[in-house]
Amino acid sequence: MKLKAQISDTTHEISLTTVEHGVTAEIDGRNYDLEVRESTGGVLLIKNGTSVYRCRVESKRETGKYEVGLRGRSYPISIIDPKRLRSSENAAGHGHGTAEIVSPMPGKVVRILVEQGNTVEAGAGIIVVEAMKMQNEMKAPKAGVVVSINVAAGATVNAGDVLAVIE
Amino acid sequence: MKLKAQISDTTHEISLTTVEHGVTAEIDGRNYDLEVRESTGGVLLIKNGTSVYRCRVESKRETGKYEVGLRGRSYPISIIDPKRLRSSENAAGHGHGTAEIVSPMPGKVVRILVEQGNTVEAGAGIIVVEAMKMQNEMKAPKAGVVVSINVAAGATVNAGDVLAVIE
Amino acid sequence: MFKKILIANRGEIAVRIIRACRDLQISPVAVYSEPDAASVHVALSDEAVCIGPAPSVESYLSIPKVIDAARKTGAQAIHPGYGFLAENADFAAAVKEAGLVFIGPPAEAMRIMGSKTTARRAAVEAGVPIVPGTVEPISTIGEAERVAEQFGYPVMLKASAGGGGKGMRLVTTAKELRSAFDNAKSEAASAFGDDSLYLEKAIERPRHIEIQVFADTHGNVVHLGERECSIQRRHQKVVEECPSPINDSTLREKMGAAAVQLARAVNYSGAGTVEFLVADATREFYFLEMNTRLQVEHPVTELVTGYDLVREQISVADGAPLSFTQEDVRWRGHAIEVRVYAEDPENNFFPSPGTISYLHVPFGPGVRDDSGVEMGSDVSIHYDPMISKLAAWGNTREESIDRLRRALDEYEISGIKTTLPFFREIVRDEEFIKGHLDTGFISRFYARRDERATEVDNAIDGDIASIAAAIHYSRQQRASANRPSVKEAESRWKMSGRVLGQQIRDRQ
Amino acid sequence: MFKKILIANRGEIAVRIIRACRDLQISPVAVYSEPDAASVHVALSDEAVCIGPAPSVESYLSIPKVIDAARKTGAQAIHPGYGFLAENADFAAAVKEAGLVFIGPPAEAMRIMGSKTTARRAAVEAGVPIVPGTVEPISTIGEAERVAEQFGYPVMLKASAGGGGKGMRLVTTAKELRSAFDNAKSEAASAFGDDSLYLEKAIERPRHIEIQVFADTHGNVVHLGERECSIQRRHQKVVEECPSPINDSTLREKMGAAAVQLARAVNYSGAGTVEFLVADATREFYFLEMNTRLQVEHPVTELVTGYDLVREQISVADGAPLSFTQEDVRWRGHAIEVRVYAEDPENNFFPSPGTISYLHVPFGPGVRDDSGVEMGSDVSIHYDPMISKLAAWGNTREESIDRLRRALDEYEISGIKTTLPFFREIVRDEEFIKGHLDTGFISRFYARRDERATEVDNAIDGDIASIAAAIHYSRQQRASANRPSVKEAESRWKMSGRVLGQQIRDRQ
Repeated sequence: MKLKAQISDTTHEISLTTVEHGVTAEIDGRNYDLEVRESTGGVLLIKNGTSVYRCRVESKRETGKYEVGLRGRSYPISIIDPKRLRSSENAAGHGHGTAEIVSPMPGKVVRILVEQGNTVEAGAGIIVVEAMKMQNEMKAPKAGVVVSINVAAGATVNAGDVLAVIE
Repeated sequence: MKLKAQISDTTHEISLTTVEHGVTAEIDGRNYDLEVRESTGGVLLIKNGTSVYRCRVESKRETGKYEVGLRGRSYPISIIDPKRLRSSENAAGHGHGTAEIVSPMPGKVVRILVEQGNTVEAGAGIIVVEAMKMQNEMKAPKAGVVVSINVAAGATVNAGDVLAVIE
Repeated sequence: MFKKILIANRGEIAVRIIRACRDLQISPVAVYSEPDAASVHVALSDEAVCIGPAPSVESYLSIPKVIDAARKTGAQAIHPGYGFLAENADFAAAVKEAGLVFIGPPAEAMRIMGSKTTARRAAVEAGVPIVPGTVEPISTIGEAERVAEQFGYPVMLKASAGGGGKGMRLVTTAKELRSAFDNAKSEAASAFGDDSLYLEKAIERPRHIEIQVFADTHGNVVHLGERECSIQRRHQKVVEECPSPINDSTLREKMGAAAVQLARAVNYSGAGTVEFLVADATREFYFLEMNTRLQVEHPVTELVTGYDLVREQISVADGAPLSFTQEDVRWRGHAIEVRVYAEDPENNFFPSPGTISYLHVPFGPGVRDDSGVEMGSDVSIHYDPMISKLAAWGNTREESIDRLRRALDEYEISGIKTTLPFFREIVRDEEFIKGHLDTGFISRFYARRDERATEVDNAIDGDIASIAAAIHYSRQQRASANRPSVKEAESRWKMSGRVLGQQIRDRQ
Repeated sequence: MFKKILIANRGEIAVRIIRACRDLQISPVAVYSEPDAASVHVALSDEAVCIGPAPSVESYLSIPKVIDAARKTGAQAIHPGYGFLAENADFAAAVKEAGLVFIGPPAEAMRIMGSKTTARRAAVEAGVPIVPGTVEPISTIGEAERVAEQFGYPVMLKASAGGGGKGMRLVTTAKELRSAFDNAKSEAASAFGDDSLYLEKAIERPRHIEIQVFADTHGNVVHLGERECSIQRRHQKVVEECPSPINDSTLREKMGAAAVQLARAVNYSGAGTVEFLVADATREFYFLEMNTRLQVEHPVTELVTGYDLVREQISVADGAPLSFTQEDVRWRGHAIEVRVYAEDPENNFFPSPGTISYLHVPFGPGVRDDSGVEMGSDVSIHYDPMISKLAAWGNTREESIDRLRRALDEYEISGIKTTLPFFREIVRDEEFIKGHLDTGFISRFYARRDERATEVDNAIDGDIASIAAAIHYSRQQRASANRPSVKEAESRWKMSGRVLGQQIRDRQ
């Protein structure tokens, strides 16, 4: 199986073959012969020679998106399958100087600090969202003009909702 | 749903009705209106009025056999469904003065202490089985004659295997 | 001794109190809001009463509902934990009026310490030094601006009814004041139902050091030494230790004596904490506030002194004298606690509610985890995001850091983001290891972190992680390709681990 | 300090040593037999080497395979844990010969203490009192009968190479001797590859009390006080405490001095335990044996003295002097440990191997669990059935019992039978609570248990348990009736708990 793995902006080519004791894999020309065992809770116990890698693989909502925990570190990894057209490769990235303010968590809008059309500095407070008893001020990621505010004070928002757009 | 529950030799009649928040149940004429919630690992969180019962229900290999853990105690319970003919009710019990010596765990027979036809006292050692580095002497549950020995020294046995019969 | 105690709280502190009840063979009664019906604190109790819907004001903050639950179940005493009603003097009074015992100080002591202004007055009267600041609450931005100019920036805005960093803002320049004032006011109103603020001069490089006091109803007042809680984010403690890394027994005695003096002055009983700012250079200390309740960070004091503070709270509330005298108290070794929050440290510590899909809690020598969740628990958006407190004790500060590092590396929580990765970096930070702490630690820590070149990644670790994800992907593809055969559905069961093996067999 | 240590063991003690390595930032290397490939001690290591099939003699007991694994991975030292090769002097010598460090005493000290006969001789020479017994191994039943007659019954048969109750039998009457002799011999041969036995006079109402000693390579020898391990089943310790409930500091000093004397006499270094029988009435003590290794029950000493014995073993093996002197050692509070075995207490403690389908480990103040398993682990038929050691510390013995009782009540293990229910009764037993212990405790405990009228069952608890089983049954019936639709298969997923929710969604 030939796949691509995106890990912090770099893309790696992976070729994966299942063998009796686990898998053999080639990644960017580096070859691995790995023993693979499954444990509970999405944990893969992988051995590369004598080295032990306890990988906890968590599937994200989007197909092909994973978070892999290994030795206290967390790797966000996107698997791209060239055989499948609906690649997630082009999903990311904002166009042409537009910045969206996205709610990172579900919560309640308690205050809007700017009006549509205002010019704001980078770092200026735009909207205050309350979740888990804390008020979190969502700041402008860049200087610009507030082109839209999509929510009103008192509104309930979900993680991923675009609250405002700055251009 | 009408069922019977066997718990340490007594049989109780249970009538169970699923309602919105849980179940209502009648058991030997006692009525319960219970909130039931499921948690992980086969745990039922049951509320009877204000009382909380955290029941860990473990299914045994045989259909209808359960082990219920509640407040540090363990209840072995058999559910008998009168609608189903293959009741497990008659499975238990040894006939007419015969006692089987059953291996309670997988292991290896290391020594046979008697011969077929021997007369033995209650409590006499019959067979020694080794498991988990310990030798366990299987004793005669009653006085009688060893009518059969079903294993040989060195044999591997499973939990539930009948090793010998005393009559 | 009490036969039955109602715990007017949720989460890890409710579980902590339930454990103390079990130790004393007292039957614990839980209260819960609707979304908490299946939570751990309910499951571990003998009885539980639903006291309303999700919003705290309609459930955990409702005095009549909590007292009704106690009456209904026949509980003789109420332990408020911390947060919610724990520092509400009206609640303490209402509990007493209902003929029940409030496990905490007298309402009058709570009232004095509950307002920053009366608390500061009490401290001054008891001869305890305070930080220069306003004595009366500030009601307008104009007044705030005037007072701030008078003290000189930086200044600190604080909620009169506050605690835990809510309604608190450090203001370093005049132009930040208006926004800080509005936000603090609004946060205070929402958290405590009281939007009054006061303003203080901010101390340079202050260490936050607090003294645990304990008093009984027979006139005995004892201090259990200090905790250093200088590592704070948004004025919220995240790492606490006992003793302070400066470990100065003369300072401990001076601060301890001041704290005991203050507790005596307000006829205190039960567990309380007197918070001080200590100037790093001069070691002068200033009274900040007194928390009239158990503290989140109580485990580090328990680990070092050996006393069970919750057990002691219960026995003191029952009228027993303290089980120890000042002379009995000995500090052995060192303990550090970190607060594990459902927050994303890679995303400005935004809350991360959700379901805990995998949980692997560390064990072994010196490690203590006080958690309110288990695998499968929902971390709700409605309440405080603290899910656990992880503490490590060692014979020395070095050994306690070693053990905490090991425990953090073992700890795994999936399904939600947590502050564990943040703490893994803290325990490896040179300044932390040296014990160079003050309340500016976190911002300096982040500056150092940015300065460091991007860590040289271990190429093999990255490769293996990618391959692990690819293995998961290929299995998911295979599984979905063959759907909807039952066989596949079953093999997916098996994929999820051997744990379910037994259940699958039974159901077939 | 070492960079890499190989751990020649498995299960909970391997995990314990891995944790000490992590604390010291030493890379741990595991070895494992084929069935142990996915076990916890492998998963927590940096490297792991398969050293053969299930039988111990072909894997964990194979000296060349263990040393090869160390060479292959570049480990500089080997920690043997306890059991397996831990008391094998040939192994210690072979490790040294291979240019590696053996984390344990010198081979010569192990040789002397490894045979009960030379150990007793060493004790006599060092002026330590011994129990009357044979000095040479007994080879025939005739000889055994003769010696037993001479001492008078009861007598004790013991394996010369033994430990942990294997190959040990108490013989109270002459007619039991032959069967006991044969069984002990056979068990000794199978466990240690050496069937030689010796015979001792049995002491009446003896308490089993042992002294922890620690020596470095600079001539320092210190004792860390006693542990009482009188509660034994089949001569195997099941409950251990520190200090002994008799808590007699004069006796502690006398026994400690004797143990230190013996350790000095054999040029000991590292951790060791000198076991004594103490006559309950007279408080006279008799040397039993010296275990030249870490002891299963070391956590109780760690909890009460505050020293990390495994960390200390490693640093002493590295040539460092002991981190404490005799004067530094202080005993604070009380700790009790229970050994959680995969055995069925309702069925004569027969082994109960299997897969752990559910695991809920207790936490909270004073509780320490040293486990070698997690949810989903297989408890194998091939090895010792101990899966965990649960210990509780308290300021007093009473508090430590309170906490142990609470922890035992929280602990849940499904899929296999364990000794947890047995311990729940022990901690509630009046004689245990009073501390009236001797090695006959367990048989008296069972006698009391039989005497007690069958407990009055709580009718409601039984009803609720029955209803819970009925609910499960009805759901299983419904699920199987509707099979094989995919929808049902999915709903069965959901039935197994919300934990899997995330995975289901991803796979659809």
